[in-house]
Amino acid sequence: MTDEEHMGWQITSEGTQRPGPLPRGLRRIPRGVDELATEHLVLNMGPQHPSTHGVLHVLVELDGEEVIAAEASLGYLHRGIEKLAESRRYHQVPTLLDRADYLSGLHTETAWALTVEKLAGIEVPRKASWLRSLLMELNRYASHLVWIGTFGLDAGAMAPFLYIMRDREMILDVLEAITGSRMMFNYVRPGGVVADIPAGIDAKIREWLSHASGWLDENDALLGGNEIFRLRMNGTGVIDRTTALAFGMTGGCLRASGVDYDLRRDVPYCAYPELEFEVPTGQRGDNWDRYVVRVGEMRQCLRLIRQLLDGMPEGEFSSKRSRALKVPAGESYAAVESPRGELGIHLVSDGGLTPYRMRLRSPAYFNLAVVDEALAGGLIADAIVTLGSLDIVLGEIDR
Amino acid sequence: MSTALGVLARFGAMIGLLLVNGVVLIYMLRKVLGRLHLRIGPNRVGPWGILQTINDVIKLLTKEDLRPDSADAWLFNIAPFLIFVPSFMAYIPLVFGPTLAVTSLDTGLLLAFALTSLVPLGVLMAGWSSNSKWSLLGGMRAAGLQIAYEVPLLLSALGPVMMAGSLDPVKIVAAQSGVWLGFIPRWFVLPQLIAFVVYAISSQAETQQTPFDMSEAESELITGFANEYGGMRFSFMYLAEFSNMFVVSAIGTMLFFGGWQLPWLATPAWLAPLVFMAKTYTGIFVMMWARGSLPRFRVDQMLSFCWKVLIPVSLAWVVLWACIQRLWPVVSVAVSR
Amino acid sequence: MALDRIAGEHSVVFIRSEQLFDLARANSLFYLSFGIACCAIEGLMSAGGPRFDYDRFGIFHRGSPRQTDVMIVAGTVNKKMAPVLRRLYDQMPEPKWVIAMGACASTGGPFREYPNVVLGVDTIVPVDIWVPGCPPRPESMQYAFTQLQDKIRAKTQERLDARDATR
Amino acid sequence: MPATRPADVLHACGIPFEASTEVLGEVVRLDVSLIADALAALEESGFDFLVDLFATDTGERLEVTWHLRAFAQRSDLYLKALVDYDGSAPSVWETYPAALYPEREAAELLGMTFTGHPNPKRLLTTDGTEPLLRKSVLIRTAEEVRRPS
Repeated sequence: MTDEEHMGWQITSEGTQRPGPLPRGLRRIPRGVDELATEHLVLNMGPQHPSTHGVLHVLVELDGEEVIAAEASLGYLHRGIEKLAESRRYHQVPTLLDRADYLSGLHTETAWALTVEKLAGIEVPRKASWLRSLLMELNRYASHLVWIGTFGLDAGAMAPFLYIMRDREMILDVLEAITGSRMMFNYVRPGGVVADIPAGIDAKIREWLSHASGWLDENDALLGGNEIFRLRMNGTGVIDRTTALAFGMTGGCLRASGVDYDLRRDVPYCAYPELEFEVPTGQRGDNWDRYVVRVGEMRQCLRLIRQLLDGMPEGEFSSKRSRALKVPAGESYAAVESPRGELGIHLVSDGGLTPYRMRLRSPAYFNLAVVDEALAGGLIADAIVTLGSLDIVLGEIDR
Repeated sequence: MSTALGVLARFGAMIGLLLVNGVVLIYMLRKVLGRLHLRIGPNRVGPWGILQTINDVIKLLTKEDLRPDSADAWLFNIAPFLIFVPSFMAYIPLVFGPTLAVTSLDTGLLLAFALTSLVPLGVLMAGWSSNSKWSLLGGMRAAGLQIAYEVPLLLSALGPVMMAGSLDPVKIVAAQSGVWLGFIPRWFVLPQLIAFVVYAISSQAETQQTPFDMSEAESELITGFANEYGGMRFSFMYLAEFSNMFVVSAIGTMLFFGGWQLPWLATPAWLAPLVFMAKTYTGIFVMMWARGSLPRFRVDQMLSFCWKVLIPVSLAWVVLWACIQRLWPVVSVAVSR
Repeated sequence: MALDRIAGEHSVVFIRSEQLFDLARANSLFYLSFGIACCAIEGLMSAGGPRFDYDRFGIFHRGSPRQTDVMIVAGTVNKKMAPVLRRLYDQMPEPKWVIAMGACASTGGPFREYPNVVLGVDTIVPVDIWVPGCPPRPESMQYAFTQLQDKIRAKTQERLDARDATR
Repeated sequence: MPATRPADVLHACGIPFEASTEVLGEVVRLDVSLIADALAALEESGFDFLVDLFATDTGERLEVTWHLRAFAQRSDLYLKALVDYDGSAPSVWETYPAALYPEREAAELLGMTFTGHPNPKRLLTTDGTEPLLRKSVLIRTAEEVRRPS
């Protein structure tokens, strides 16, 4: 059997079948036993494995240490956010959405608010938009920090994981002072935000900013400056441009593959049209590029936070609206650039007090689909690192 | 009769040292890692948390003794001891002071290396008998890597051995007394710098510390070969890991840093063990430092680094040093004329 | 230990030795690093980090269930996860404890109405400590651990009471 | 303004459809049997990115939505088709591999099938779970979630 013929084989619940020529972006699909009839080791990675970032279950087929095929199995955290949203009022839905992407709740909240505002035609005060942007950037930084830490942990380095905690705790203090919670903010509502920023928080953020870029350089030196880390990252987990687009990847993963696309710049929302920032991109789409792109994004984050603090307008933080928000029948879609990519919410309303259908377009869900492609061909150690580099959050994948 | 008693007493002292060492080292690791990672480390149990490890040991010893149903019972039970015993026996040739050693052997160094090289066997056995895929991968990695890294470890020890002209640790340490040119301590680390670097790297790999902790790569294989072990058996494996660290660091001290001797000064007999321990613990601290800060190599990178870099370098160094040592008298005579 | 079989369950030797062991167990709680959802970020990651530092109390994480004493159920458990959770619990050696962290693990939390979600992990494994909050702050988890330590230490008094009751 | 309008592309292929511009954006409604051809044609014309795929229970039938994006023109397009309960829609994974996961998800959560899917297993739930996102499947009531005290 030639390799081309062979590539078509795969395992399905019904048995083995041959689907014909492979479509664009696919190199191989899961298969059973190779032509030499060597028995492969099928390994269940997770759930309960520290480095699979939650409860992701990946079936990998190993030949020695080499990954022959991989298949992700989801659903260990499927808790019906989309279904439950149908029984919640419009201002109650963010409670669920916070828990979907638990590392960057403010992005999901904002996406929800934008969607509802679009359909209901609610105007948002300028200050509310700026506050949303400020908090989203803080949250993005916190989320990327966790990513750097866990990525280091995946690569075997313990220090960055604990070093990032000092920034993160400071950011969480700021977010707690503004929103009242460390993680589940419930701060952004359709029409604006829940409360104004308290007095003195500006100074607190600036104090953190004075440390942040030095600490980021330190973390970057610890990981990116390390020869071993570079050896591990360069050329592993390559996701080329075609594959990335074919699998619907967005965010840092897509930009690392060389597609210059950022919703903040290309489909502007909130305060972003008025802000200056760059969009870092990579070329090869390997783990190193994803690392560089994310660190570059963090530097842009700091730049944005400075601009947002300096230019924060005066005025109302929320438009007047009734508690029982009614949204006219229809559909709308709005998306924000979350730390993981395009986080969109598709809302179907029938004019009632609760949404008729809410669909969360979760970026990590689409980014994860590529594992079947990206893991094959590498070693098991690469597989762990590649999975880590995708920055998945199971809460929003399983919903 | 008295010799038998003496041997027994020495063995007892050795076991005591081993246990105390293990306990202290685990405590030290947690404190050092804590401090490296901006934390405090254990501080609640006893003053400064020094009783923490004792608590851990008591707890582990009184845990339920679990064995997976599908495990190979005999091998599973014996593997922890096969890991533990060699690392314990490797204490025999260590020289703690001018007259302080369990026993003096002409080929003590050889014995120590031979014993530490038995450890991969136990690791492989543990990985295989657990009948778990993760353990098996960990065991296989350990077997492949530890055997590979033993070669540069041994080769790098040859330089000091040639300088001292003996495999007896007592003689190697004795050869490092005094000074060169009036002020440089006669420690072999200076002329043997390349050998020392090779020794440091391969001993880090031999003891399975980050960046070479392939066989128990936390993020890849959970705890690797020790995956299915809990309670007492796990504590033996854990203790063996730290005992190994102590042994390689102690051998490094003897080979390169003058053993129990203070630089420039004559060392009183009562101070010698303390000096030796201080040097060894400094070495262990450096190992822990690396463990706390470096990322991990990939398994193939680590193997190619060993076979393509470390072994050629150490081989070349052995040959070069042999030439230097052979030619030096001729050259020095020629120069003095 | 087989001491209770030799000396009897109410003997001083047994009770006092168990007291020592309980003291050791209370001070050396290794937890299974088993994060399911949001709570894992607070209860396992932040809490192990520099500001909260569980390690001070001798509380440390291990990856393999064979080497752990405490399982922190940090997140929503659904019907697909439940068998995994039970299996991990069964793999832990005795004595073992379970902390149900957060509203989801205790009752199903904000997701309890969804038919796929398990209504509290006590339907799957026996729970020793419940921690309220969504998610609980790391401080709450530290309090939970000190409560668990008290619970373990209180075993001796229970044994003494049981002995007095038989007299 | 897109270089090639989706309406022109579909006309050229002779596919009957209904186009409208809503709050959502450009929406094209067509028969489910034509979806595979329509998507193939649109992919050729520059809609190279599948943003999302999901289904909604309208109360009588299921409405499947394909959300496409043309990166070059920065324009979005929504394709909608109605499917009967337990009916089937063609799988578009050969045109858009991104559809592999969402198709499995829609199939299990709304009780339909995607014909030609290479791996038609359940994605999120265990075997035997009813299609949870259907309106006929109710969430637990307050009595059901109450814990015995």
